[in-house]
Amino acid sequence: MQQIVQPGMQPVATTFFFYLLSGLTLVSGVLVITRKSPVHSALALIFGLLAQAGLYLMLYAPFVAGVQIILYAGGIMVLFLFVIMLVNLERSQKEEQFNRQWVVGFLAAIALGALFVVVYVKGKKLFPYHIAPPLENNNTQQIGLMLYGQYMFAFEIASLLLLVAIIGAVVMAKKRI
Amino acid sequence: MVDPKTPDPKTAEATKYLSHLELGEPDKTFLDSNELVINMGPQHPATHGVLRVILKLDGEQVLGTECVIGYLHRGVEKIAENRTYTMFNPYVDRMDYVAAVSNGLGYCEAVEKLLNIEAPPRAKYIRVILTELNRLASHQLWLGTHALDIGAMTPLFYTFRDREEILKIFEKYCGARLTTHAFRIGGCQYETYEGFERDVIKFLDFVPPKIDEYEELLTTNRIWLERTKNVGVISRADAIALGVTGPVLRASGVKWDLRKAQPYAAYSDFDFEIPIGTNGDTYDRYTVRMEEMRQSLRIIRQAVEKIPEGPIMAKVPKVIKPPVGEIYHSIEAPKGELGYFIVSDGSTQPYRVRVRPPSFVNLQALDIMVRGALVADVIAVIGTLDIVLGEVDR
Amino acid sequence: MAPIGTLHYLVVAAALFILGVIGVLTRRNVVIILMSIELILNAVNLNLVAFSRIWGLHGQVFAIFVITDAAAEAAVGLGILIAFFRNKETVNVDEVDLLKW
Amino acid sequence: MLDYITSYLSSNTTPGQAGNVFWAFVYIMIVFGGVSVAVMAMNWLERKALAHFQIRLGPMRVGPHGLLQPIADAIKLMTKEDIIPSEADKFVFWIAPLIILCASFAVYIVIPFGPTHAITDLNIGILFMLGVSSLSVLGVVMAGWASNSHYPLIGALRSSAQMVSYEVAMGMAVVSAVLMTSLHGLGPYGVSAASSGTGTLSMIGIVQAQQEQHVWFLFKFFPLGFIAFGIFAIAMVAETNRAPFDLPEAESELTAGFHTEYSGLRWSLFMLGEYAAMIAVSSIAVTLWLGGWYRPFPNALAGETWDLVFSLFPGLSFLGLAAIAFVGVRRMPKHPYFWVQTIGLAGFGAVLGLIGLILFAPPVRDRIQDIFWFVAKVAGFMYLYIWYRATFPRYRFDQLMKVGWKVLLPIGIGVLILTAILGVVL
Repeated sequence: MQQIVQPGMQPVATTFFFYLLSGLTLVSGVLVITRKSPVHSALALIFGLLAQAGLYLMLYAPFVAGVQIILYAGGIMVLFLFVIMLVNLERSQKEEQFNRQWVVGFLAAIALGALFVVVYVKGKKLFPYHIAPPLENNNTQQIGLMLYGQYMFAFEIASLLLLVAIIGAVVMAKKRI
Repeated sequence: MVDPKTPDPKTAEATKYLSHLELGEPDKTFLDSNELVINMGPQHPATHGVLRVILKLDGEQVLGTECVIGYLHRGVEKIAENRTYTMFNPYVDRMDYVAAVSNGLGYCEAVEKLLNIEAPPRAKYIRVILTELNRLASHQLWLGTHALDIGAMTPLFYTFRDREEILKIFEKYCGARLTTHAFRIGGCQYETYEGFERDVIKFLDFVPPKIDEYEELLTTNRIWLERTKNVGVISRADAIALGVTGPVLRASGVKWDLRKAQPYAAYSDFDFEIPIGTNGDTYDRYTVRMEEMRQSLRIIRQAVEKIPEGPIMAKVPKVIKPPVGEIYHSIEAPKGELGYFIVSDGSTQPYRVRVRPPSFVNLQALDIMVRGALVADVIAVIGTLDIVLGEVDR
Repeated sequence: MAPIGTLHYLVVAAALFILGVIGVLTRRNVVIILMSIELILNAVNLNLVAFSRIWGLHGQVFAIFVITDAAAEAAVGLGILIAFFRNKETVNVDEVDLLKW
Repeated sequence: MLDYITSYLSSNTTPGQAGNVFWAFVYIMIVFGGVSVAVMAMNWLERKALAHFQIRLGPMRVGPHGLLQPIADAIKLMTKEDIIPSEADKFVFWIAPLIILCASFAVYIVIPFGPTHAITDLNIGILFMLGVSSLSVLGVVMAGWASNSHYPLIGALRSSAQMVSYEVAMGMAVVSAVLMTSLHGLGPYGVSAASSGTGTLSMIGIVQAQQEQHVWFLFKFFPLGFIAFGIFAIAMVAETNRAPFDLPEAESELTAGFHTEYSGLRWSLFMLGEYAAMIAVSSIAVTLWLGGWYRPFPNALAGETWDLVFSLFPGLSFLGLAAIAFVGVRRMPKHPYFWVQTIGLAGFGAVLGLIGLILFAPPVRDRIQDIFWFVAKVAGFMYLYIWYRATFPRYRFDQLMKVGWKVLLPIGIGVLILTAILGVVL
């Protein structure tokens, strides 16, 4: 059996896909916050998350992309949909969708955006264009080594956090314990 | 009984009776799902006809059921009042159409009792053979559909294959397969055909391995056990109180079989066991029926071996005019006690016929059996009650 | 078109972040607010992963922690939502004014 | 352009890795066309096999032995009226079957039918597969919700809970297999052949690890690999909503579960997605535990002669099928009414035989045998699916959950821990 050499995956039509995926991400983001029906919002969010997984792939972060799909799209969003189905939302769909302070909120967010713009314009040279991409082939192994080496403690804390979240969710959602 | 809180005295009494089932407080919101009321049927693949069960669900859990019946009501009892005794005989076949022979037997014997005549012994033996064959056919159909409800497709085809042999014998005997109209008041119309005994014996040798085959697929299957053990439990006391009869009653541990208790036809001549269960759950009802199939085979074999020669029809007047009076006669149909209450006003037509159908009475037990169980159990329990809607609605 | 560099991703992330903030600040439906928070977290993730191209894999590891966090947040948040809905039969955030459940 | 196209032919990687869009596109077309044909074949085979389990004949009228039945069904479903309930959420109703379809087809991107016969080989292959196949839950949930009806809603709630729960057990089993790629312990059938210290998530890498370690992971650390495989084999049936775990579409309880309100083409998309998903998860099982595309005993029975013997299998199996078809031709009734059917069956047999003969040609023989062994192993699983359906009753929902969380998951975690310990100790 000949050993197969695995060169790093070659990106194809990077520019096109970047604009396509980021466009999808942003459009779905807009849909998330504007749709009346939470299910439509959730659907938009799912598409956004998948597009974002594509962006991660373009950033040579396949493991994060995989985790994004399996955890976010396959796990968290199912949870969301599950709750939406359980909670009868018909009434809330007939009500006013935006709260009274929506102008203020919108302006504040825009101001924050302006701040970002200023920061990016000022600090543009901090972000060089061409960086040698990290070797994609052992990305997963490296992340694994870091998770269980350098970030061991944080990893354990995260598992503890999840445990707390499980207990918290059960306590909150259960009728009678 | 969708809302147990209604202060209707009848309901209150029923609730008191069912209080040991610990019905939870109905909750308020959709989340706690007291609003989830599901119409199971009348068009539903698993309600064995046009039964409509209104289920009140908390998620998957059943809070209460209400059976809505009557979709197959044809006024059989009312028709009887406008027909002569002889003319009404075929109608009874249409009640429990999978056990038509038993229906006919019950009716004929009731009228015979009213007329105070008795069928000759050979007729009685033929009746026993055909009725027991029909019991077997009915149980086979029950097993197939019950297993199909629980998700096992294959037994259905096996049981239909074997039921076909029984129907062939019926067809050869009287020309009809399903609604046979096999018996007449006073005996049987047809003498057994040439080779009847041979066919029956052949069938008796053919079917026991097939029954083993069904059991092989189901009896020790883990999933089958989990689906049927402790599902739809009805206690001995509840079963008696609700008037449940047949295998459902016997599975709860009551040794009550009219063939032994009040022998009719020629049943006192035969040696057979009455299988009973202990827990009254779906699995016990399954085992009881499986054993009943074997016992039926035993009865048939004895009957075929001992069948006497002689006439098959008693002396019955041309125009049947029973004396004024009333009669209740019941037999052990495959599904339970099938009783006919006939009031005669001395004319050629019955004044009133009332049928006590086993399915109708057994169906009452559905609510008590499925409270607190899951949706899937409702299906299993409807299957295990072995109801035929033609008989429930009449 | 210019080759795609880190800055492009940062701009996308910033826009996503703003969208999330707008959602949180203006919507009344708790479910959608929770989804907007997911948007914000995702924007952060995108930033982290984009930075990891410059400064090594730490950003990606951090992104995984953020996803873990998002899962925990969604679980507890939706749990609270269910408890809240059970009491008040609404998912309107303006009506969350009782400090108990 | 021509260079671009031909340059790939000499390479020994997948088109995705070679970065060759043209060949990637060709492979995608081949794989998706092949899967669609496989789904149709599976449809026919399921009906025939199920029928013979149940002493019936199955489809017999459309074409000889019902061979054209799937096509007739497809035409029927496509021309059927497409009903959308008036109260349904139309957009979500419309998109739900597409989600399921996309989710189950996207998985095929990383399935390795051979060392180079995959669309691409992702570094995160198995993670990608699990993730994408878990997306079909979304489609189920949305279909149930959008129908705005009780039975679909209950079906959707059931299936979302079911699929999410079994994913956990499935993940545990998969992780223990992935762990084995890096652990080169001395299994009863294996010898230590360590080449690298780290494992891999890549599908091709996993298969190659089995070859390097001279053992299918099914038999590695016996019985650990076996148990992990068993967990996966159970969980994958639950994951694809097939009997005995077909509660979401339990016919006798919920009429048809989440797709009760669907009809026509949309409904057929659900079915297509379901069967594609069945093939996909079976492919995962084959890749992880049964040595992927490798023929049986690639190391124990190595050498020219054995290679030749095993490479004859594809052609022989097709010739066998052709022989069966010709036996069928001989047994056809000799009545004039049947001559169309007889000729059709003979033609079908002839085509099979021709394919078989082509498969004997040395260049084809060498290329095709990887795919053949892979497909043969997957076909075994497909048969198991039919067998389960014919044999088992259906689980109840709480029992299903109990099996998932209280039986499969603890065993899975136990197997994972033991695998890790054994791998380090040995």
